[in-house]
Amino acid sequence: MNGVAPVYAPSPRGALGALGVLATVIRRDLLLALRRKSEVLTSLFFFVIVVSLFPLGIGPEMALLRTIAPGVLWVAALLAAMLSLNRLFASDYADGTLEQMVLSPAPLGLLVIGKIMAHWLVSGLPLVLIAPVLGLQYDLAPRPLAVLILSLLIGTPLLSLIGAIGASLTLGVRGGGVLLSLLTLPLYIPALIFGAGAVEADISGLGAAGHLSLLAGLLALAGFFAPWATTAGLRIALE
Amino acid sequence: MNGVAPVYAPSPRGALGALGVLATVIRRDLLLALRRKSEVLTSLFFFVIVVSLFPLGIGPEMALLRTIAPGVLWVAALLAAMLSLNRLFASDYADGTLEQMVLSPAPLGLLVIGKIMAHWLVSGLPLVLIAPVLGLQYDLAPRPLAVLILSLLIGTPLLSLIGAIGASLTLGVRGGGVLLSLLTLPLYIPALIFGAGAVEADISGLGAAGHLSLLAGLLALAGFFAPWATTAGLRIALE
Amino acid sequence: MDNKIIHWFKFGSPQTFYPLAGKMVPWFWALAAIFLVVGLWLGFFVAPTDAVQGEAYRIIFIHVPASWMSMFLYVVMACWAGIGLALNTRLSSMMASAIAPTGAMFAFLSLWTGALWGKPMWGTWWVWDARLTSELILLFLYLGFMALQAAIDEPRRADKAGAILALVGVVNVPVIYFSVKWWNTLHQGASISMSKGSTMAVTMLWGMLVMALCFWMYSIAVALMRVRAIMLERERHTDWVKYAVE
Amino acid sequence: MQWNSIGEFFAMGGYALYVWGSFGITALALLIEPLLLRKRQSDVLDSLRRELNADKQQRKPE
Amino acid sequence: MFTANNLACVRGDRHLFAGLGFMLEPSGRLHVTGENGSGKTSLLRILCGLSLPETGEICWQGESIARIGDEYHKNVLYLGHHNALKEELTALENLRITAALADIAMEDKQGAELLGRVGLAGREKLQVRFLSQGQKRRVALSRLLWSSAPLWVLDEPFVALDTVAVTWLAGIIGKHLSAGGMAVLTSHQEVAIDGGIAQTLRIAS
Amino acid sequence: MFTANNLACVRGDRHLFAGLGFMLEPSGRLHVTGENGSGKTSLLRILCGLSLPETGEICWQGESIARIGDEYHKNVLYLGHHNALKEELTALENLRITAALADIAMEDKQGAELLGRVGLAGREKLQVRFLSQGQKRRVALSRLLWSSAPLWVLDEPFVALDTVAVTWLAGIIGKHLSAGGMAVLTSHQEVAIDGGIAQTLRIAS
Ligand code: HEM
Ligand SMILES: Nc1ncnc2c1ncn2[C@@H]1O[C@H](COP(=O)(O)OP(=O)(O)OP(=O)(O)O)[C@@H](O)[C@H]1O
Ligand SMILES: Nc1ncnc2c1ncn2[C@@H]1O[C@H](COP(=O)(O)OP(=O)(O)OP(=O)(O)O)[C@@H](O)[C@H]1O
Ligand SMILES: [Mg+2]
Ligand SMILES: [Mg+2]
Repeated sequence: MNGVAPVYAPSPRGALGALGVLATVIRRDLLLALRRKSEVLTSLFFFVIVVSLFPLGIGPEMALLRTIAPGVLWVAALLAAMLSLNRLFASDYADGTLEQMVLSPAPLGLLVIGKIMAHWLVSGLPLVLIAPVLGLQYDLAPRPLAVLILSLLIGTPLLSLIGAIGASLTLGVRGGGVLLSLLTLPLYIPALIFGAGAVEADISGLGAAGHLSLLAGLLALAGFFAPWATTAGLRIALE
Repeated sequence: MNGVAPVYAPSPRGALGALGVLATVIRRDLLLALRRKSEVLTSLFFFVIVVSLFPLGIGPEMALLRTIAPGVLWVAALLAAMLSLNRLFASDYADGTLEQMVLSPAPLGLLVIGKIMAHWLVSGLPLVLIAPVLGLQYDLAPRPLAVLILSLLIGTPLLSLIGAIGASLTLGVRGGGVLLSLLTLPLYIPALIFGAGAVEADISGLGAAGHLSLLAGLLALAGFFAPWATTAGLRIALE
Repeated sequence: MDNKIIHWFKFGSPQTFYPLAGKMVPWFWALAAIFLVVGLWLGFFVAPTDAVQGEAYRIIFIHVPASWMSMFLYVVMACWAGIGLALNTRLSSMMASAIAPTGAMFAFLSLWTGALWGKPMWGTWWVWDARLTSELILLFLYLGFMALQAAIDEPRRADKAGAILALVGVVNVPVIYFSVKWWNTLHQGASISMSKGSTMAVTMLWGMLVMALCFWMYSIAVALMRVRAIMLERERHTDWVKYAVE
Repeated sequence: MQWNSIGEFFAMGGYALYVWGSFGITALALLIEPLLLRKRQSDVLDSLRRELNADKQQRKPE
Repeated sequence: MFTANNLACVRGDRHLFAGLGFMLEPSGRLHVTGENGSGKTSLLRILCGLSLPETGEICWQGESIARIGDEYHKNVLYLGHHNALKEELTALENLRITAALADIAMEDKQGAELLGRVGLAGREKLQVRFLSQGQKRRVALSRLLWSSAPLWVLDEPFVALDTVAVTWLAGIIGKHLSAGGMAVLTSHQEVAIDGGIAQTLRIAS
Repeated sequence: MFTANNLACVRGDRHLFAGLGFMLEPSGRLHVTGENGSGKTSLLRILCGLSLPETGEICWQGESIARIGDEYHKNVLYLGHHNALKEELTALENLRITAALADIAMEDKQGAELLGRVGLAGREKLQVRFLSQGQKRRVALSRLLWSSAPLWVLDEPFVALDTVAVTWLAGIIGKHLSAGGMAVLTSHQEVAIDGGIAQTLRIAS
């Protein structure tokens, strides 16, 4: 039997072309994020909050603030990325979309890359874009500020990639939230150290190139392995 | 008419009294938190993560760490409290328990106080208890550490009280998560300033008594007004 | 019931207030324009150059009035919202909603002009000083109020929820404000050399006051315009709106 | 009067960017707000008139 | 005596009903009927004081409920579409908490006996999320057994119950009415209730 | 053809049923009856492949569903006790998302027409939490209109619907059966469905 004629048929079921899959997945996730509006804003707003709260807690001394600025911005970006992770696959898992994705003719790895890219566009890129304003509030000079932005630009996709592995492994697991942080945190630490380190190296005149290229190396490595690991994690979660 | 004979009468009404009702609400919420396990841990774990990440981003300089310790611990406590807020009334709202609470003969304000106290016990008190360990990581001397703990002990209930207002106002509202932070954040700032300020004042030899008593004053004020505002917010949400 | 109260409620009802507000708006625009011209004239052509700050100090003629307005308007908004909550009068709640965006705009202008002033004077766009921070928080309070009202679809609930937030926020304003005492502050308090009684200080003061009056008139005009639009939107299904439209 | 020429007035003693940046944005904000409000008012009125006309036309044939 | 006068309800831009009124004496029951979305639940919530009517007044023993407030709530038992149960707690724990909120102390043994009466013997210690839909409803309905509130406001109480339970519930309501209680109910199912004086109120949409 | 053989189900320490089986041909419908908590919902979830039976096998077109797995899911439409709607989204948004998950693009206009058919005209843009209980159920039921799955598994579909809607739904199910579809249903209410060959399966407890 090949299906019963529906009472009302809006449009035929259409198979997705394997090539358009990436774009479709990204577009779909961006659309969903826009619909839920609050989700786009959550990461960004959280980032801004965390960064703005510190001067209030630590005091208004400019020299001190300038010293801790890279650390604060990086930790805030890391936390913002971590908090947005559990939404990466959860809703698709809950409502069965993920099963459909596994079934789709396109390779699952491609879909996963699409989802990770969308995640970065929604919760990573806005942080990079707002960072200059926050840097000014910490009175960072233009050069360290530029290095900071660059390090975030390389670092945030890295956070999304690494986080995706953790998100796939904790899918549907009880108390997943805590577990997720527990898993991703150790993996995030190199990014934090090299990212914040780049700015400090630049300020102290050592040059940021070394740190930044290490960060880029990590990104390349993660870009290669993370989608693969995530795919495996998803398959395990769905079993 | 003074009540109809119930089909089955376990015991007459009025056995518990106001305190009994308060205790019931608190015990109920604690029981629920224990059953959901991960919820208790989330706040605590988040707090520990945030505090532990900073030395990694900022560098291991002890003098610097000692200076920023109060600010970091307070900001982390504030974020942990903020993130746990949306669970304060949401599940009671979704399953109809909140309606029954409004209709129960016990005054709603009392029930709200019970829920806020339970929230503090679950997501505020653990932070205060773990704070000494984290303070030691930042090489705080015993005296400032004691002041820090004391400020957290006074401050975290304040955070729960203020947060409850925001939680009640955003109940069932679209995009409630971000909205909740937007609403509570400005109201949290005085707590942050006086709380972190107390430790700094102690370190700089000015004496923490002024800040702490201001914090206590805020707590008294909030203890008086917040349940009232929260009750009003809940009634509005249910209308 | 007391006749006066009934009379008051008559003007408190949207259908009588709508045309009344429509008549008042042009007058407030006219006043705002007059004060603007006088204020700018005082500010740019009468007030002399500052010995220390040079011409940059002229930002004061909008920075200070804008800062004042942002704080006054919050209190006014909270009052209207509180009246709306207590007496359940629709019009007062609508007034509160109408004031919020203008207040937020003035808070933003205060921050903006302050930042532009700070760069030449302090060498930085921003410092985490008590005054500046409290102004930023005020902006957040406005934004929170507006976001909460926008997020709730039923106007009645939006009014009440907004009122509670506004009232709670009012408690916060003086608290933030007094924190100046515990913070070493870069921003000057009432430090204009006005106390010396020089002619320059007097013209400066007048310029600021006249500009503040201009902003007041502007705020009233704009709030009335906005409340008219809100009335039409909210009461679109009532008969008086149909008459008003025709 | 402390300005000797228009150019001097606009130069603001070297602080042109800051002074005119402040006044400019303020002027812009105070101009845009009423314009937006006028548009909002006329939009509401338009939609209300349309509704009203639709109502009338519905009622007429009966 | 329970009266309502000239009630009107508006939701969004929709006028659900207006000029609605009734009078309920001891042993009286009011059936509220109407299509889906006609405003039955909205009316019941207004009658309980959970939301405010646009116009009109509700009086309990001649006094406006808006004025007596919490005093009125002691006389009302409301059962809505939701069961108001915590899924993570056991049936017994749920029962004890509900009782405690009504200021009634309930022993475990008494709770177990009550649960036995609603057909949940042996499942007292099971978390509510494991119970079937009908069993959850039964736990919620067990409140009817120990409540001494004279006015019962029940929104579709028969939903999810099997036929035996429906008959049992109708009997309980009948008993309450015979004892001088009152009830306001909605139901899309036809259920015969014995006892009390019936009135019907239809909300047309 | 849809068959089940020797199914058994255990929940906790409770054996709900054992040795249960049936065979359903095109146009056949199976009524599952039983008391509250007898295991109807548990059975339906097993039939959908949502949970595994203790023993026994379920076959779709002669192939075990455990083996063909997701291929089978394309042929099933399951409607449980829960409506599976997001309360904060509008009815239309909910509909479009559900359709998108089934890989069907639905225009706003088409969605609005569908909602009109289930009696929600004019409420398309309302958040689901504002809808009445019956209206929420109707939104959930609108899936029946565009689904091309041959097997419908419906757990108490008539709950919360008013009498008009119950008749309408019975008609829709009848139409589906006449078109060669199959249905497995539970219901505590007696509802007459025209069309298809009826079987009844009683789970005794
Ligand atoms: C973003 C930066 C700034 C913000 C948010 C800000 C905010 C405020 C506020 C809220 C007031 C009103 C306070 C009151 O009336 O008591 C004020 C007044 C004032 N501000 Fe600023 N300000 C900023 C930057 C500056 C700068 C850079 C200067 C000058 C160097 C300045 C000079 C003044 C003066 C002279 C007053 C009048 C004080 C008085 O008479 O009480 N402000 N500002
Ligand atoms: N904000 C709103 N805007 C427009 N209509 C609304 C709004 N909120 C609620 N409604 C409508 O008000 C009605 C509320 O109905 P209510 O829940 O009282 O119905 P009911 O009679 O209990 O129906 P059911 O039999 O389905 O339980 C619904 O028709 C709903 O669509
Ligand atoms: N962990 C467990 N331990 C013991 N019993 C359990 C457990 N989990 C579920 N049960 C029982 O299994 C049964 C599941 O019933 P199910 O939900 O299938 O009933 P149903 O026939 O759909 O009932 P209803 O008509 O009320 O919807 C219930 O009786 C429940 O009490
Ligand atoms: Mg209803
Ligand atoms: Mg069932």
